[in-house]
Amino acid sequence: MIRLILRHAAIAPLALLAACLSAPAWADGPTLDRGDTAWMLTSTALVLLMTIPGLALFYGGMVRKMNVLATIMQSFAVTCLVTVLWMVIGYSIAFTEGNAFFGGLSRFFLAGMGTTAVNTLAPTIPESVYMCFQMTFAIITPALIAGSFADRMKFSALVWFMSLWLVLVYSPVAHMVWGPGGWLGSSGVLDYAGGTVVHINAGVAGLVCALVLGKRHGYPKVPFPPHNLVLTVIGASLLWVGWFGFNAGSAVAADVRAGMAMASTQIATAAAALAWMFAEWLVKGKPSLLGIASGAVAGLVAVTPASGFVLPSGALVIGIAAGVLCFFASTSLKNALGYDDSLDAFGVHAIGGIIGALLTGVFATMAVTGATDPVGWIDGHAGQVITQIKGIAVTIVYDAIVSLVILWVIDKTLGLRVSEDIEREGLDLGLHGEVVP
Amino acid sequence: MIRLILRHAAIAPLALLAACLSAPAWADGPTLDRGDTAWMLTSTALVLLMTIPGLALFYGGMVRKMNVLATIMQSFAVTCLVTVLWMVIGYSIAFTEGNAFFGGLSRFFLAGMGTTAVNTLAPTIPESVYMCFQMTFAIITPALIAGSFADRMKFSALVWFMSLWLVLVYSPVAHMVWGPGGWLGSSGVLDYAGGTVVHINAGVAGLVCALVLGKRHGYPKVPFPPHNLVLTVIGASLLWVGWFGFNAGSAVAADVRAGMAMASTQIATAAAALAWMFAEWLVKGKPSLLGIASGAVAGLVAVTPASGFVLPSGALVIGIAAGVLCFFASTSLKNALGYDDSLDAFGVHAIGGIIGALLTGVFATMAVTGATDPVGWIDGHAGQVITQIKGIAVTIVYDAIVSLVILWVIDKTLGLRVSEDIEREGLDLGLHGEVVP
Amino acid sequence: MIRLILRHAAIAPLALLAACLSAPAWADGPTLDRGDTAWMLTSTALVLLMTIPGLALFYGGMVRKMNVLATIMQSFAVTCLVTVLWMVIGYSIAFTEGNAFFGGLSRFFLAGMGTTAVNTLAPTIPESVYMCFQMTFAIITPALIAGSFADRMKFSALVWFMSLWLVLVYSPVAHMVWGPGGWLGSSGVLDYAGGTVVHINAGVAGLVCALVLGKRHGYPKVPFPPHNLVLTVIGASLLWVGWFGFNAGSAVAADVRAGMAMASTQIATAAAALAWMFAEWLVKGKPSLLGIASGAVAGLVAVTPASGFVLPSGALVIGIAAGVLCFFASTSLKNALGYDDSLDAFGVHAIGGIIGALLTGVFATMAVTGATDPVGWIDGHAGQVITQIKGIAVTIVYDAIVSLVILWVIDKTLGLRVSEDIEREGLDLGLHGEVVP
Amino acid sequence: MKLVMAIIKPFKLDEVREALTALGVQGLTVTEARGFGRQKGHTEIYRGAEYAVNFVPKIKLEIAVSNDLVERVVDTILKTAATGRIGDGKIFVFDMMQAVRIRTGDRNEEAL
Amino acid sequence: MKLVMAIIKPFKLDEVREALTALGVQGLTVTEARGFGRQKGHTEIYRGAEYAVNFVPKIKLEIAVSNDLVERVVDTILKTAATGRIGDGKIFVFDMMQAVRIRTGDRNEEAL
Amino acid sequence: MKLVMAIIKPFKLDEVREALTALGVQGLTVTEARGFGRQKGHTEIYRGAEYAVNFVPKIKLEIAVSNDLVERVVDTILKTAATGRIGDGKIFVFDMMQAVRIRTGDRNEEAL
Ligand SMILES: Nc1ncnc2c1ncn2[C@@H]1O[C@H](COP(=O)(O)OP(=O)(O)O)[C@@H](O)[C@H]1O
Ligand SMILES: Nc1ncnc2c1ncn2[C@@H]1O[C@H](COP(=O)(O)OP(=O)(O)O)[C@@H](O)[C@H]1O
Ligand SMILES: Nc1ncnc2c1ncn2[C@@H]1O[C@H](COP(=O)(O)OP(=O)(O)O)[C@@H](O)[C@H]1O
Repeated sequence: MIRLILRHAAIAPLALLAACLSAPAWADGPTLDRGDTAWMLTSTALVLLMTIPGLALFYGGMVRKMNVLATIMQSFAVTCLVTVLWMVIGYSIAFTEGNAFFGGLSRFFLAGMGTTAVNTLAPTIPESVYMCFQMTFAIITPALIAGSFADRMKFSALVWFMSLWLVLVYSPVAHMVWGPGGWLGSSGVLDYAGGTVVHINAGVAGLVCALVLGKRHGYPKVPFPPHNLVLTVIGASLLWVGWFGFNAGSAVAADVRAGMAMASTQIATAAAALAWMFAEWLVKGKPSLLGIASGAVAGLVAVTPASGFVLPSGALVIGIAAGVLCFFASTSLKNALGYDDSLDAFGVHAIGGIIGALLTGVFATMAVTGATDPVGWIDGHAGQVITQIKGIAVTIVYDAIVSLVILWVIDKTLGLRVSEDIEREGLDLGLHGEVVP
Repeated sequence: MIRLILRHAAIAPLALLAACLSAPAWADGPTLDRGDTAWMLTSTALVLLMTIPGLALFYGGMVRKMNVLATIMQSFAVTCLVTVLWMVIGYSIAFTEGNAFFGGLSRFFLAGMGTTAVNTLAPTIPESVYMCFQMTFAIITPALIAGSFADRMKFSALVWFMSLWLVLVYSPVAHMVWGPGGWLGSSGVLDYAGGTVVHINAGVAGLVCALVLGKRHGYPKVPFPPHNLVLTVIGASLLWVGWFGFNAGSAVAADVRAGMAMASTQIATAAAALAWMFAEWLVKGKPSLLGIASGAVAGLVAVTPASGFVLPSGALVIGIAAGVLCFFASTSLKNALGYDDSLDAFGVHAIGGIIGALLTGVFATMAVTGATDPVGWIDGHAGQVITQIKGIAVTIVYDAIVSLVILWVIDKTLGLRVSEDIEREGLDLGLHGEVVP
Repeated sequence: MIRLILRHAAIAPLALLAACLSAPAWADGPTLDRGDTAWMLTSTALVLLMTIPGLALFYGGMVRKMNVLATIMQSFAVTCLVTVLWMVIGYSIAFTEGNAFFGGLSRFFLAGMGTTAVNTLAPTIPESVYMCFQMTFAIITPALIAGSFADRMKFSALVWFMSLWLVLVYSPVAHMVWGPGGWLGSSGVLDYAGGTVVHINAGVAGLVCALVLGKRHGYPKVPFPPHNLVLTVIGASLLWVGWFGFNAGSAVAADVRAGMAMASTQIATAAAALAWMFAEWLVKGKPSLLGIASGAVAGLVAVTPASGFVLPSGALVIGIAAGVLCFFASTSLKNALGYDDSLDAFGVHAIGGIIGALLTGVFATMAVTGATDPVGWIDGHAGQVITQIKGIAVTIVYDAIVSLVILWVIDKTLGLRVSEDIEREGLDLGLHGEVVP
Repeated sequence: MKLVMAIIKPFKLDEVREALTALGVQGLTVTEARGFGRQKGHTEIYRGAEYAVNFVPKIKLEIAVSNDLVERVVDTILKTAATGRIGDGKIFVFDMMQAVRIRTGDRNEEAL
Repeated sequence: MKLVMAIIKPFKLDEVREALTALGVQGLTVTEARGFGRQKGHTEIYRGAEYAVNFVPKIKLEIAVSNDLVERVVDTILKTAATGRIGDGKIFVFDMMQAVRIRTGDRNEEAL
Repeated sequence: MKLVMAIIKPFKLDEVREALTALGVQGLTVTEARGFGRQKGHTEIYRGAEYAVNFVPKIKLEIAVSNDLVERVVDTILKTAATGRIGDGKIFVFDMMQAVRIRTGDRNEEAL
């Protein structure tokens, strides 16, 4: 979503002023706009579609058949858990006034979120819609982590880990970057739709999980081929389509900025998909469907922080960089370092997120934001790249430490991994008593 | 969709007034709002998505492989049949002026539904959009029934049953609850998006079908395990996402009420999914994917009548109640009574719908509707619960009797059930000449 | 999308005038409408959904299992290729000022498409949104062609063919019909959402491909049964849902015209699906799922050029005609003539498109367009049918010749077909090194 | 020892297995198969193209038994798998030279 | 009686079945199998990880025949299933002690 | 010649195949099977209905070998396929009368 700070500094006051002047006299109150509301209701549906069934299928197709239901269950259960936790406390921590690190408790159990409530971060839509929209971001982020420890985590451990992570990592980081008075946002870090908050955050937590849980039995000697790439491509496609809600929805309005974000998203995604595909074709001899789909996701990830800040040409460069670099991260780098990030939560989301966050510092421009001062390096403001590095570094360090602590506690109490028998016979049967015959 | 009566009594006059005052001078006519229209076009697409492919997959994944195409065919064919019948006569019966039970024939073959037509139930959008939106409700309702008689009904019998049921049951019930001058709506029954009209209606008809058609051969001795829960979860996920169009779309506007309906929907659904999952974990020892997905659908069903009337906290309670009670209805109750409601059309939709309709009477509140008089029990108006019971009872009785008559006539003429051979070899091949190898 | 010429001649000036008068003072500039923008952002997402995963699955389910990934890869790769080419040059050729056949280069690499850009063809939304919306049309059209040569084209040949075809055929034809000053549009050819530009264009190119590449080994003696009609129906359903963005989105506004287009689309689709189903039931003895789904697609195709021009009753007739005639084209006609149009790109898209384009000339009416002069034959203007024939003929001839040349060049250089071994062992493994086990 | 191979209709599997267990058979192995014989296949139609499927789904059972059990096993299958309609299947009996239980290395009758 | 087991390339199935029918064979049973032998498998690549698949899809035919037909059945398979390329498969012949038709209880030659 | 049929746990397939190759076995054929025996199946639960699955996934190997290799083949399988837990499977040995290589028409030992 939009960094309000910057928006304020530039186009927003005008918009607000205009909104006040035009003052359509709806019963909703003077500032709500039904076009914006229509788009944000739609965006919320689109972003939910990304997790269920999008991500569930993207991941589900990549595991072996005996684990497909358990993998899908992870996304589905996270969706439900986060919804309730977000209502209870997450939204309040992330998006209400508090200090530079945490919000307050004014929206505990959504208290006071009645028909007249509006969050100043989204002045033209009902707060209920903004809360739901943000909820879908809070849902997909922990769900992404699960790609790193596929095939081996206990379901009970997952329930605890995801719940704690949402409250202790996601919500505070969202507050720091996007929340009112958040530390990183105030420092000028640019993150349009979640390069740091969502992707680096999820990818780094994923790496920590992969390292703490250890490799799957037999990895890397035994191969773990995807059991059904049709599911994976359905998932990748729904991620792509839903991402319009993610990025263009982060304008929190049906305006020009949303349009630019949509165009950037589409272009970077296609460019990254082709870049990965051609890189693989060159290096491995064949262009693969898993490759082009993975490239598309890498592009979506990388353009996320940049989408409402860059021109289409900038998006093209970001896409190509993400496609090529994530290809190497998910193949050569992973093999060289030897960790078992099973479905490349780190290789795609953390690496793609870092590329995107850095290049946002390069390509963000007044031509899109409407700011009067230079924004990114391309405008002559090289310092923005440094600011971006700060945002990346803080997210990585905070996330890694807290994730490690949570995992450690669960490991010492419940235990993190399933038994070797369940790992061999399949999580579907072992954890959930179901199979796909 | 919204009960206009109540709306009139409360927030609507204001809105209408405001709409007139602000009078945007579009060529569309003075009262149309493009934000509302955008959201209702989108909602229509979302609700269609619920039936095809949503419900088709939700049901298709639960049957045995040899019946998957026939099951999907049911949803698809119902979509086509109802579309044409709705255009011919259904919409006119349900949503035009008539008496307390049936509408008139003024929109027979959609006569007069040109570019200037507006239905007073949806004053800010073109009537063509309202007709399409309502059509998607008319589509999913009969399609839901098919879950109860999976694996055994003749396709020709289904075509006749669904057509007659739409005209003789769905359209009149929709008129009674939502239509202009409809009996139940005027009596104060609250049904925001279709707890009675859609879910109780479909679920009860389903039970009647299950009883009249009888059990599948071998039931319950022979097990009928779902052949592919991946399909079922894709279906459940699309139902969930599409349900935003169903519930938030029932505001017929992109306004605060739509936002509150969306929030309630999301919260109740997640709560019900978790409630079913934990109940199953406790009782059966393992949390299952089919369980959490069934719980989500139960929650969606239960929050349907309540969505635009209750606060998030009310939605949370509704969700938990629906998850736990539908779990018992679809497992213990069904087994105890011994009917073969194959995919739990009754256990989830009728039971969930009843829970929702009752709790709407409890949790509906002025805080959401903007009414000046107390709405539900929580506002101090306990009588609303009685009114709700009346709505439930009338729907059940009317529906059960007419469904029974329709089934009886078809049974005596065409016959309802496929031959035992087709039942054993699979409906896909026997009825449609196709298989999934 | 709407033919602006006609729109200008009728309702548009009023709308523009009104828009100017009401002049909402958004910061976006005086003419942008957030309701329209919301709907067009949504429509863009819906139309993308049609290709990935919609068309990918529709086609993927119909081929044999060993080719499913390669078939899906075609849709996915075309999506990526066209996105980049559209950004580079396609949009500029199609939708900027130039001559009667080609646009100019003013939007080369989307130069100048900043935050204030508006295309006069879509005056109430940001140009970035219009460009993205049109991009999704440019994506699906070449992707449709691939149905005709399933199971046998080299991937490298496909990359070249699709890229050249987009630039040399699609973009100019789009300009001629829809572009500013385009020849066919100026001559009065009516094509609301792409009967000629998309469907006849894709279908005819498909036939040329099928003829040039030749039959699959063994065709028609060896049967090629679809490996998974579940995928095909998911695809057909997503095509249907997404088509609301295609047709109602072609109003480029959330207005009455969009509503009428949505209603026509829904009705024609259902009618065509039933018509195909009943025709098959009569002729072959069983109604099939592939049949009803194919009929739905035929109806969607046929109503495409007509959607914003006809009344619901006209749509009903168009649907029935398309269902019956495409059924015969894809079965009897294809068998009689002996070409191997594997997935009926010609039989459904070209034939359906031609039926739709002709009947648009018959049923287009002032009652929907708001024009003051008669529009179609039904209004008394029989000459419109002649004009429609001209549009069809020009598209067919231009498309066939240029497609033939492109294929000839690729055949002489790269070669078009895979080796017989790869054809037998499967394209998934042979071209992409992947399989669905 | 003998190996009894039976080709039966899929929906008879559970019944046959239960009857054999009652008889004292301790184990068996099952494979999905397709059969061609007197029983006709079916016709599928896809976009008007008719496609004759000559093979019918069958289940193949393989049961290693000691010599004295063979006849009773054959009779039991004969009784439980028969429906009297074409396509009920066949029973074939083969001589078996050796049997080994992998877990223990037990040989022959011990291994069954 | 003998049981002829043939392992062939999948795309040869229909041709072989037709040839055998022409010869008078009344029935046979087919199973999907995977073969390992001189014919190489293939390599799949997923996110850069190469994965050697050593097994090749094959079809296993089992045909119970009377003694006098055996040689002609073997020859027919040999002729129709051969492509001359590595991996064409094998034919194995076994002695069969008993055959029973489940539907009728017919024994031996009668049962085939 | 003999045909060795082994029923093993699926995850042991690669290990067994490698050991047999090391021994000089040139080919074998594999089929997916389901086994019933001392090893218990499992219970699945769908909407509260418990569903006992009595069959356990197994892999069936068929290896045609010359007489002198038989014992070593059996021993090798015995060693590599064993885990010591119930359900490790069985090895059955049959006499084989003829073997033919389809590609060349080679007979018997030549054909293996
Ligand atoms: N000669 C044979 N060899 C192997 N299997 C056979 C043979 N004949 C029949 N079968 C198997 O037995 C099944 C039933 O045979 P079929 O001729 O259809 O009916 P029936 O046994 O009732 O006469 C076939 O589908 C096939 O699997
Ligand atoms: N000794 C064997 N025992 C059982 N099956 C075998 C044996 N050798 C080969 N096969 C089967 O025959 C198939 C073809 O054998 P292969 O060695 O690849 O080619 P060819 O028979 O042409 O020399 C193998 O894939 C396998 O299924
Ligand atoms: N008599 C038999 N005939 C054929 N297959 C058998 C027989 N007994 C066991 N099997 C196969 O061997 C497998 C293992 O047998 P089981 O009794 O479970 O364990 P174990 O061999 O360790 O005692 C079974 O799943 C089945 O496939």
